[in-house]
Amino acid sequence: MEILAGDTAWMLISTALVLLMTPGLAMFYGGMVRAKGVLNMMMMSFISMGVVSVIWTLYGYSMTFGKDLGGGLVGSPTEFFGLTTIISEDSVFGTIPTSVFAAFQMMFAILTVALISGAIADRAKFGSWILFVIIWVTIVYFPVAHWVFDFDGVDENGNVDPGGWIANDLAAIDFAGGTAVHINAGIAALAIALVLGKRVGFGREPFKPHNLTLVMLGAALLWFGWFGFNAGSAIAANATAGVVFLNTVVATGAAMVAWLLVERIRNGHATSLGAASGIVAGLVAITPACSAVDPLGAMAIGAIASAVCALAVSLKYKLGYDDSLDVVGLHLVAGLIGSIFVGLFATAAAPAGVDGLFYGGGSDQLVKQIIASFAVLAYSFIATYIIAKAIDMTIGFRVKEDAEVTGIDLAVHAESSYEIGSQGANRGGYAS
Amino acid sequence: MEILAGDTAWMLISTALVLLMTPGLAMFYGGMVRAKGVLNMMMMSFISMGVVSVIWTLYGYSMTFGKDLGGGLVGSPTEFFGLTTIISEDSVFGTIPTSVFAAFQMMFAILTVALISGAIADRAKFGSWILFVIIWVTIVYFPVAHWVFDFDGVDENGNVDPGGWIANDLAAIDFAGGTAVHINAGIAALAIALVLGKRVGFGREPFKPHNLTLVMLGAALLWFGWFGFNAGSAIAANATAGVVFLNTVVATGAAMVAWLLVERIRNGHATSLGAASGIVAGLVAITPACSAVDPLGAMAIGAIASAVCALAVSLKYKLGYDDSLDVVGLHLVAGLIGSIFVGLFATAAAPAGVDGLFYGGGSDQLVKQIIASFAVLAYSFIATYIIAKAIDMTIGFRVKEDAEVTGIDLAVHAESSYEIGSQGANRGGYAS
Amino acid sequence: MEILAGDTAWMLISTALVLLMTPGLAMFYGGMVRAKGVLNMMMMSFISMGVVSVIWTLYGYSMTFGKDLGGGLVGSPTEFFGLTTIISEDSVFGTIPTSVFAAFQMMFAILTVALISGAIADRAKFGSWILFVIIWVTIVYFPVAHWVFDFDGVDENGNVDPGGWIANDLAAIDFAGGTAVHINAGIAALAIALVLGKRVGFGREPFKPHNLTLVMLGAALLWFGWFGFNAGSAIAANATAGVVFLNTVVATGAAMVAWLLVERIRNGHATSLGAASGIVAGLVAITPACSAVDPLGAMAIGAIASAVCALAVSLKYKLGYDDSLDVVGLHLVAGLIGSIFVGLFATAAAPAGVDGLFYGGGSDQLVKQIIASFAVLAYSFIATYIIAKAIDMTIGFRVKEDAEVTGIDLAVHAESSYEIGSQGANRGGYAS
Amino acid sequence: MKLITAIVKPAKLEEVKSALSSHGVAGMTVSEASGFGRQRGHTEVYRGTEYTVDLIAKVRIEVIVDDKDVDGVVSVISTAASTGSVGDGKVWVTPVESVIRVRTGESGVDAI
Amino acid sequence: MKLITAIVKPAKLEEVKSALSSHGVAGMTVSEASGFGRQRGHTEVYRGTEYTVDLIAKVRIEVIVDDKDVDGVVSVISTAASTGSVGDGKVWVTPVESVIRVRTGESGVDAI
Amino acid sequence: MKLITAIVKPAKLEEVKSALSSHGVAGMTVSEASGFGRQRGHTEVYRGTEYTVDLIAKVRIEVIVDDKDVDGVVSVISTAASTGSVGDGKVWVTPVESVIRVRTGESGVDAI
Ligand SMILES: Nc1ncnc2c1ncn2[C@@H]1O[C@H](COP(=O)(O)OP(=O)(O)O)[C@@H](O)[C@H]1O
Ligand SMILES: Nc1ncnc2c1ncn2[C@@H]1O[C@H](COP(=O)(O)OP(=O)(O)O)[C@@H](O)[C@H]1O
Ligand SMILES: Nc1ncnc2c1ncn2[C@@H]1O[C@H](COP(=O)(O)OP(=O)(O)O)[C@@H](O)[C@H]1O
Repeated sequence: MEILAGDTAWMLISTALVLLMTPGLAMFYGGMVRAKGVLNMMMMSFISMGVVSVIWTLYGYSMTFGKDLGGGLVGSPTEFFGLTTIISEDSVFGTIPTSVFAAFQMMFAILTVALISGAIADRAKFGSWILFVIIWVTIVYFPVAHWVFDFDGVDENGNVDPGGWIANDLAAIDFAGGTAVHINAGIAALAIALVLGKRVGFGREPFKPHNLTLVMLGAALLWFGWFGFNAGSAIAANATAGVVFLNTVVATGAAMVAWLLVERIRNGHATSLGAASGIVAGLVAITPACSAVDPLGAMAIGAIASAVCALAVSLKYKLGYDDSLDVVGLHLVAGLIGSIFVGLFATAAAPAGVDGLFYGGGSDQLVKQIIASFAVLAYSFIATYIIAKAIDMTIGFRVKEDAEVTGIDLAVHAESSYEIGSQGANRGGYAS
Repeated sequence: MEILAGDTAWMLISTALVLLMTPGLAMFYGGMVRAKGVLNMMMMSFISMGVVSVIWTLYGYSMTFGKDLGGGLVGSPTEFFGLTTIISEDSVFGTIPTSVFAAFQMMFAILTVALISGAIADRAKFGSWILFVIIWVTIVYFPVAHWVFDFDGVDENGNVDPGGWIANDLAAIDFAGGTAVHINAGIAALAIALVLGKRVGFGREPFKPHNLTLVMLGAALLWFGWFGFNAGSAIAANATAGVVFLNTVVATGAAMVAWLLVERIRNGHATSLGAASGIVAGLVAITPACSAVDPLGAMAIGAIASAVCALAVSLKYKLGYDDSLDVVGLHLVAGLIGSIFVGLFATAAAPAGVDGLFYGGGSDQLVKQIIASFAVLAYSFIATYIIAKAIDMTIGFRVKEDAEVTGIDLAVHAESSYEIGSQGANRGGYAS
Repeated sequence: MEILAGDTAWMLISTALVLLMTPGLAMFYGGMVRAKGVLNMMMMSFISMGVVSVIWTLYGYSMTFGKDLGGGLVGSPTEFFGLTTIISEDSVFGTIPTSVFAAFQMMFAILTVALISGAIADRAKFGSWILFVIIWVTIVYFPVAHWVFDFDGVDENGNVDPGGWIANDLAAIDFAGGTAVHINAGIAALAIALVLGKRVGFGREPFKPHNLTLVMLGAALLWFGWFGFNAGSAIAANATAGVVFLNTVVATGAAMVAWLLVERIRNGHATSLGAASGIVAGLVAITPACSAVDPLGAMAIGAIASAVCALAVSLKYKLGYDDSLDVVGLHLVAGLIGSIFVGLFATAAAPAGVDGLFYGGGSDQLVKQIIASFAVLAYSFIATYIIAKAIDMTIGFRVKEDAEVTGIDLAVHAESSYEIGSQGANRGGYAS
Repeated sequence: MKLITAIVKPAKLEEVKSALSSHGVAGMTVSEASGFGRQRGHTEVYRGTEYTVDLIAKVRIEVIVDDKDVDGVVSVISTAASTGSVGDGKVWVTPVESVIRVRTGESGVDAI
Repeated sequence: MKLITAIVKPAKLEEVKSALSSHGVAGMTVSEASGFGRQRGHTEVYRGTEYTVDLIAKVRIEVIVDDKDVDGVVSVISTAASTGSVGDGKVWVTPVESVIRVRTGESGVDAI
Repeated sequence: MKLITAIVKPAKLEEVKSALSSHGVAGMTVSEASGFGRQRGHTEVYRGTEYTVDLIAKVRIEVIVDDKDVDGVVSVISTAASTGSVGDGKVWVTPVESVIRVRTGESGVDAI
């Protein structure tokens, strides 16, 4: 096929939009922790842009989209090593340059591992986190992304170039990553939180967000970037992208309203953190479903997922794990709901062209969605737990307690976030 | 017509850009209030994304772009109910999927009502504001947008599908919403400010902006997003979009300079709040005119409007209404100037192809512009006043005085915005 | 040629992205100064959007892309005066409307001069800075941009329309502005820092960043916008843009990692300011090279340049000039490395189609790169020094010492940035 | 001389400041504080979890006065700061042995 | 009456507050401070340059008590604030001549 | 023992701190304050409206010293803090009845 400038334009900007999601996430997360840990929180996301972009270029794209090594489980890590072979003008993916496709998909890998960091606020060694990022994307993300995102293709000789098992053999629908991104990161967050244990003072001290304007800015950038994530997953500027875009807005709007309603009823107050959280819940839930439902279905999925998340975020106190910023309560819960509800709310009128249970399509698709969701969940939980535990038992994953109490920013990064008081910089620094 | 990927790509990203304007506005406004009210200020914008996206999907798009119910006054609210009929691949608007057009126009509705909130900082009940949003977009925005943005079309049978009276019968030029958005929101802001009355301490206490970096960030995001607003209103990536884009930059740059000059002369200091305000004034003023003038005309409109706004913002102290963040002084004043100046500065060399008074085109267009502006102004003022008054007299629109004094964030949202001090989170919170 | 909607869409959004870089820079710089100077720091960038957009429209575009006045040195300042002649539908540049090209290139002028301001934090008179901006873009930027960016064209009569000497006669490769933007701004920063002298307390007081979340937000917006800067310089949504985009990500990721490694080894801590700085170093270094290398080459350039910058930023303390925010250490150093390394790492497999020294292409291109780099460096240093000195000796460039000590925001802009303390706005303001 | 320290509601700072000015008090020092006492704190809600914040924002005002002015100034402050509702604050007086004005080196009553 | 001023580590504020409440102390005033003393400061790094920050965040707690309660309250505070490591802080006692509750005008011990 | 409280210009904090260190003072407590006095405030401008801000940022320094050191320390502070221009601040001395070091429980001069 030939390169189409219109599709390429959309995919270029979509890629930039998805890149922006990671700093957006850094702010969303960073605003929620205490001032003494905001820089570390942001750095856990930022470093993912650094490390994963390099790995992806070296072998990550290959493992995800390279020739399948068998069973739809993982691609060949060497096929596109260094991405030097995809930069020629003839290297085309669909109607866009392969270089653009490779960059677009890179952003998904960057974001997914960054999502996990919300579970371990204020207490992870930075070096251990970097090691975790490297191992996790290699062992967990690239294979799972291969399962879900690598559709069978045709090679130069006209033979089938087989892709991942979920996309092709199972044929579950996951348009933009409900399973590969959100269930994956959400359950990994649970595993890593279990390994690291609770923050000092968890359940006793308040840990209130130190900067809610930063949280809202982060949520806004996430929403903005998510259009690239979802509508960009059409890999073209076409009618599918249009419907996906519309569904993404509507689901998110409904989700924000739903979360605020739950809060108003339960606590008497609709909060700004609730609005930001509802936005993210809605975005997560519509991600797998956005090509398969109509705007009313999108509204329903967004609203239901968000309301459930609003209730689920308190579970950690009861169950006693410190998923600090509710990655489980948001990404796992909304990811599961979104992925599974495709089997209920899908309508053949939407681009994906499949009817779900509620639209007379029977439970076929529903079953596929459930299998895909739990396959990813199980693999990711086990593999993540092992990785995190191995790191913890060797180089250690957690900072010393007094570093945690003083503040991880100072202890790990030798920085303090704000110096805003009236005598500001005079609070005692010297150039040594 | 067929879908053109290039045009669709531009409209997809334009839609995302316009969505981003609402959080941008939230920050622009939020930074200007005191720290104890920033979350509420931002929430009044954010909630518009939640509520209006749902309403627009249900019946708003229909009321705006549905079959005219007669006289070019309003469209049928049921025609596109739920937007389920526009998601098929054949549903095309111009050269883009109808879903994209519907999403693009949705963002205008979201933003317009959010603009109004600047007039009532620190004192509105959140539930009443939500009710206001719902009623206002329904009774004021959708009809007015229909007047201005719904051009006559042709239906499946080749018959004329009549649109709104300002666009078609009057043929006033309002490229991207000087009347429907800015005059409309600006005068509504006056009406609602009159109903709610002044903040406790108005004219006596200083009410200085609590975070000017947030204001500047907001202004930057507004400018960035406004390219989608204005150049996206070409509904294509063509020469018109290009000229509109160029005019939008130039007018805004000139406006920033003009505002700062006024300040330098009057107060001896060019301020950052002035720069941010000048940016917004310029963007507002060029909005209706951006397709009708050349870059020198754009410069003139931007500079004049901004200088007038810089003088107009002080009026509220003399006239005694508390338009807290100068929605009247910015959006109404610059909206009027921009809309009316089309009649002066329009040049046939520009895409709209009309000559204004200064370019030898006589006063025809000028008269049309004035009629359109004042029609919107009058309708919006009266309707808004009635809506706001009705809410105030029934469920009440204003929080209790002590809630206002303590701070609306705490009273209404049970949150506080920042916890940045050196002992930060220790200032006395407990998990209960 | 005809206008292609796909290319136009990409260039419209690229232009918006590059506009956003200037506020991004304002935040990156603003967060690094003390709280009492953040507004002035941001205003030095913002005012560039105001002043340069006007000048560019009047005569800047003409001087840059107008008919060459001889020797490839500068274009005719009057040819496109006011940009009124390029708004017709037939005015096409390549495959996009000329209006879009003019707007895109305007953003480069705005950004370049804003970059310089980092060298003179906390101490420049605002009026003098504005004067500097006007003179500098006219005498330095427009000519240099003409040298580098104005490729020979063909006029209406089929005759050659000669452009700048570096682009055409020398044929050095500078895809997106390593010489014209970064070396230019970097060396100008040194010149202006020498003229203004050191801040009160330089080398003795700590001057620590007052808000690192703002710095990180700025870095993120810069990265996001830089995709428009680099990939937009393809002036089309094609394979070149794709490769450029991919190289831009990879170089930046590697650069972030490299900077953090240097810090970890030297200081024992990887910092968030280091991550933000590494991002910028990588972006600068890849800018000239992004079309000429493959992803592995991009990685190498990014990493090397960033590591060198991480070491270079301390030089100012040894050499004794106060380049406050390290414009020299980042933009000059990384700009030189990126520009010159094209001669080493270029590969004919990349879009530019040239082999560098390491790829068997000999030292030809290397020599060209060095000539181009030092030509720009020499001209810019001398011209900038003269301009800054002339301003300093006439109207004065520096604020009074007590204004600097109290804080330039208050002295020059009569504003204070934050009012966040628990009794916030009560710290003593009155409406007078 | 005496040091009068007053803990008052932030919203009353302006009034106290004006009242002191009118009363002829030439200077004062103000700082941020937060207080705990009979006044109940407030509840904040983050993701459904409620936090009780029991330290309430207050302002500390310090004024050095000559012995003979103590009673007058204390009553000016407490009048201006009063809203009649719980949490209005305290005023207390402590002895000061000497005062110096840094600029001039003056000491005693001249330094106030 | 006496004014007890305690400079303690921020992380100990909650404990001190609870301990005082249990001890029956009705009110206190808290403010931010930073301290310099035997405790070594920390080093921050910005673009490779190291800064020594020697003022360490502390909290100041002020409690007015009746003369007879001084010793009890001082010991409650110092027990609750202690971690045994350097920088735990100081508690000092100064005389107070009079106290007034703004809301009621009560004075003396009744005002506490 | 005595408590020396100094209100000085923020820009002078470093100098005062060094001077005290050189003088052998082992510790001090610093906090943010703002002051009102002979020094004129400044004007800020927001959207054309001018605000007079009359509380100017200051730093409060507190040092507990043994009786015999009072005069020395006061003069070290006032020398280091002086710029000779209005607003340089005040230093005052108040009596302290007892001091305790939290970490060790030491009291009196040993606790300083
Ligand atoms: N014993 C005390 N010591 C020091 N400060 C106190 C004491 N009691 C109260 N305060 C301060 O006075 C403020 C008001 O006290 P509170 O008991 O809430 O109300 P009221 O004085 O009206 O009875 C408190 O917030 C606190 O700052
Ligand atoms: N002489 C002093 N005057 C006032 N405050 C002091 C004095 N010495 C110490 N402090 C305060 O007490 C805190 C703890 O003192 P430091 O000497 O660091 O530890 P420790 O009391 O455990 O020996 C300091 O941070 C400071 O706030
Ligand atoms: N009577 C007072 N009580 C308490 N603090 C005072 C008093 N007078 C002045 N101050 C403090 O001293 C600072 C400097 O005083 P000011 O009168 O402005 O200058 P100067 O001491 O040089 O005459 C003030 O900002 C204030 O913080």
